[in-house]
Amino acid sequence: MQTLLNISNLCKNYRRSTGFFTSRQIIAFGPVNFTLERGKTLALMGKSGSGKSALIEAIAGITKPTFGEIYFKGRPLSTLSKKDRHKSIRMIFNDPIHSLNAKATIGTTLLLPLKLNTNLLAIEQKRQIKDVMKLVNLSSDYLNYYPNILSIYQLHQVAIARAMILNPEIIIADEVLATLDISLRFKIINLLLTIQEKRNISYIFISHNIKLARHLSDNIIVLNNGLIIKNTPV
Amino acid sequence: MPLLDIRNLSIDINTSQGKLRIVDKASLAINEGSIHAFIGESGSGKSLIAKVILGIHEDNWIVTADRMYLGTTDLTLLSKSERRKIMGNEISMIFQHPKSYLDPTKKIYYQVKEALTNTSIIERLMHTKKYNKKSATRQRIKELFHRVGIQNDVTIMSSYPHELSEGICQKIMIAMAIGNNPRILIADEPTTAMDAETQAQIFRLLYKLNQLHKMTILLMSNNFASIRDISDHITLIYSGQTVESGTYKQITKNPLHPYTQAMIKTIVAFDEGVEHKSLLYTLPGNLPSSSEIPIGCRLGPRCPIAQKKCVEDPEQVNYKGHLIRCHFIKLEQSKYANTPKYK
Amino acid sequence: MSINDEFDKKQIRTPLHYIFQIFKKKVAAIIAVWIICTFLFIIIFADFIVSHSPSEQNMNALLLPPYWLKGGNTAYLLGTDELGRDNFSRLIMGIQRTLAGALIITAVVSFFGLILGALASSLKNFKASILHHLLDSLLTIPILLTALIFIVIFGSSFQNCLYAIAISLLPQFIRSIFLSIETEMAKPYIVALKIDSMSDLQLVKNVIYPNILEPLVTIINRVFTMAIIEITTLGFLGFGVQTKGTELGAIIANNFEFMYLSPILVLAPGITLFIIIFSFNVVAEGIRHAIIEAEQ
Amino acid sequence: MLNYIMRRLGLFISTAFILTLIAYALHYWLNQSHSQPIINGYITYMIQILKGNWGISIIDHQPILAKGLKSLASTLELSIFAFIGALTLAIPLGIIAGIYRNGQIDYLIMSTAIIALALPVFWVAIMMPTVSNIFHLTLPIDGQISPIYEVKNVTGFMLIDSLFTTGTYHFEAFYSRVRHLILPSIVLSLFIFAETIRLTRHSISMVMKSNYINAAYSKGLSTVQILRSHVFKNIYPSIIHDLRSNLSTLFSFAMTVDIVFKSKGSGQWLLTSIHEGDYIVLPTAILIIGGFILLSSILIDILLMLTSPTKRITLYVD
Repeated sequence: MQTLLNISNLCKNYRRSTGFFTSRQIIAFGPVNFTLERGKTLALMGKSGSGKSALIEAIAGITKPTFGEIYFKGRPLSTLSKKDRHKSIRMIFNDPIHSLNAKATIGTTLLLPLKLNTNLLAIEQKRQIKDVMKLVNLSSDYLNYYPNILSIYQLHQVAIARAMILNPEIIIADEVLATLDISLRFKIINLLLTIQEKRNISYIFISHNIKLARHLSDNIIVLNNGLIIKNTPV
Repeated sequence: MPLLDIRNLSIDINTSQGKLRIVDKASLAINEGSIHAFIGESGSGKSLIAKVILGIHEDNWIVTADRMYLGTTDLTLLSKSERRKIMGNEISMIFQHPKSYLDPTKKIYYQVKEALTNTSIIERLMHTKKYNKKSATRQRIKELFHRVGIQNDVTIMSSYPHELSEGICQKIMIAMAIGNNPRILIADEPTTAMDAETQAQIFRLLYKLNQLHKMTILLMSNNFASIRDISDHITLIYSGQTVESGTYKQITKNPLHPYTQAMIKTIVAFDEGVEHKSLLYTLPGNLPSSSEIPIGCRLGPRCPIAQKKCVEDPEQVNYKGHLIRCHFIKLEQSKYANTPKYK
Repeated sequence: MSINDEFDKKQIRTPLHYIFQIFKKKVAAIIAVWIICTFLFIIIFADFIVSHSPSEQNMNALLLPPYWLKGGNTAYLLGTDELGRDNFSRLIMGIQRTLAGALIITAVVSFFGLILGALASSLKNFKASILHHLLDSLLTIPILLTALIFIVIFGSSFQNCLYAIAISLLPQFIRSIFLSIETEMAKPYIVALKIDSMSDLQLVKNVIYPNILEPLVTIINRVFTMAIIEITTLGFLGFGVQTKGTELGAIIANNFEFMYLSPILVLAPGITLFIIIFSFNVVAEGIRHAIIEAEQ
Repeated sequence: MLNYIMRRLGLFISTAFILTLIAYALHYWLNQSHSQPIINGYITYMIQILKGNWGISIIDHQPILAKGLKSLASTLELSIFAFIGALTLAIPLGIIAGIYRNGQIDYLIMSTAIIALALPVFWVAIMMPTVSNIFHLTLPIDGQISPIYEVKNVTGFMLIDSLFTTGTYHFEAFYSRVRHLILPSIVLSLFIFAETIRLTRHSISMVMKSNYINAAYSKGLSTVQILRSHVFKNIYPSIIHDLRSNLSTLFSFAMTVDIVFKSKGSGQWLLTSIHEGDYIVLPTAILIIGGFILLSSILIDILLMLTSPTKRITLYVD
């Protein structure tokens, strides 16, 4: 079993100005420590405002942590290039409609990460896009469509395809299932599970539903006020 | 006799692609003093039906119904403005995202006060004698807030909506809705986007209102699991067609329509614990979009027991108050037997 | 590039194509487009349209009324002014100068404004705050005052008027562009694209500008309107007048005193000006509505 | 709250500082003889400015500051008149257009607004006397006040100053001033009118779509009641905010109008100075006009913040 991600003493503070000259340190989360192994799933739980979102944003590279380090396969993430980082850790956003560029076709959206992060030939890019569409069970006819005519489930499929396109080793998902109908929710869970089995990747996701978290994950971490109060294997 | 009785309600919407039948012969009968759960996925037409009941639908909707009675009033005969009068007095509604239903620039006190226009005459006389009007209203709001479980009423009355959480806002909406003692309260997915604990609180509150004050509640939801246990009656709607309707017992113990069976199979199986990381049961396919609705039984393409006959519209069958809309119910097999079908 | 070669593309419409299809249905906007085309035609072929040189004076025909009135002459379609110059020819030449000037200003301001706006949005912290304070202070100075200052600095000529107006309109444009970029940047899909390793400048160029078409149309139309109003105002105030060429504002200023003798002298250029601004506004509104409808 | 006001004042000071830099740069460029290095020169310039020595006009040897302020007051009087006139008409029309969105009335009102926006200001200004003649209105077409009245300069605002002359002329001077203001303010109000209609209609139709308006309808309130108690409070911040950002454009137009009507406002002051080669007024004009617009924007910001609860919270957060 390989340890993919090792988070040690990770911490995030930010300043909020309280007066004209004064400001106050606010701790978003941390220090937190945990590890993630290949092919395993980690669920983050906690009340709103407990720092879950800030934590996964720091892991995904949207924000920089103030303190501590994330080790990816033993190497500190901060020494990795931006491209390598984005290639190995990808994120699925909670709102597929608003996280897709409405003016770009699905194909363009999927092509962009390949163009920006890899040196693949055009034929290889095409092949990879078709592979990933097959992986998420979406007909490649949809590549030429714009997001506005897709159904919610299809948009979720596209969002997952977009995360999988660079063959990452870790996927981070931010409350993907919160607002969905139960049957759609189950479909997406099935899709994620199938992908994990096929590609042996790891997930980190935020969940509000304890039952779902138990079903999906190997480890559940509960955060409160930015600190881990519980880290239990399922 | 049901309090709200709707039979064969159809809604057509005129669009650029022609007339689309969004809701097709939906029927709904709500008994006085009960909680009636109305379950369907988002996009199945629940909210449209609610809007039609309230009369706040758009002008380009064509609404036809065989029967649409609230008590003894025929709703179809009323004009829009008359319908508006009924709203608030006899039908109240609460929605999802309650915060957006509160004016951001006014304090809660004024907004609740506005909703309480029709204090009964006796009450008003009593209060005008004893107190001045303002404290009387305050007293009433306080009582209402306590009824919906809001503790720090004074602070909340003088707050603006953006200073409050969604859960509190929903409680305020409920307080406003029940303030005029409506005959029926319609709750349209009242807990979407709230965390589990707040959801439970809101449902408990609705249940309590029903139990203690005999409030009739029509509870609309996409989540069978969360409201199943507080409801007396359940109606399921799929893509604008009401597929099955019956008492709690009939639906949960003896589901007859394939859609209900699938729904129950999905949830109950998950509830009772499935193998870790195993695939979960769902119906194949997706809810059809409004432009590609199949003819006949709309579940047809996704139905596990579909046959040729399903391209015809099935008639609604009534079996001891258990309404099913499917060609292939095998009553003699089920007989309300003790063994539920999903096992 | 088409990723899926086997797929039949005929059913899919690009957003621009879709916007155009909606726009085509707007009658008022289409009429306005044709009016603008006519004016563009006038700009290009002005020298061939005019029957007289705009500075040619005919002492035998002073202050003639338009040809359809009594005493009018078909040689002078819109009559003559106090020096016997042909009004029609002067009007055409005036349209050419004014409109071409406004279009050039709009193009130049949009070009530099889009680049500078993109750069401004990628600035961080201290530099951004300096830029904003500079823009803030420039925005408090009315355009007319800025234009006057630049005319004093450059000297009074038509060309310098154009420079002055372009420079005075630029801060406004940058600020509006910047605000639109800012609101768009806050949307979730931008974060998603950043995770795809897109840089800020790439984002603005390839993603944000296509997504803020609607405010862009409004801003550019605003610049055009202000440009044409300022050009004619400065011309009217007597800056940038030249003996040979002519300009709508200057024509109005020249003929102002003779308004009671021959109203057409002031009416014609004024109404032309109005029609130009009005048609551009109508087209801009039409495009804006088409974009909004297309997005729904 | 205090924090916000302090921050706004900080913004005011830093922006005003940059404004003085611009004015000084222009001053430096206009003064061909440079006796001091730039920084020292700036300090000397600022000391003079703060002392109130803003220079003497080379035409009539009067202090520039006093003249500039007096002309600003005249333009302001005109603008306020135009504002009041335009807003009283435009806001109701905008509301009607917003409520009956996409109806016949809306179409009519919006066409009027677009036409009003497309009319070139100076042209309308010179056409105005003719138009008023057609309607047999005998309104004065130029100047600030009839020359037969002698009004002493007290506040700089002619309208107020003329009230001090009631001993001599009763209210005649005041009436004369009001009559002189009518035509120019009608011209100027066209722009404000069109802009306000557009803004009001936009915010009304946004607010009317919102859920809390639907909720208010379901409480059984009538449209008028809803307008009174829910709509106004929600739309006025955005309308005022947008009008605020148009202040400098508006001032441009006001200058044009007072040039055409020869009403001794800022525009005319600048134009005559430039024509006579008195360029030294330009840096002063930047400071006076720019400073005035800056100050009023900041005051409007603070006022808006004080009156609207939702704005307040968004400002707490950042």
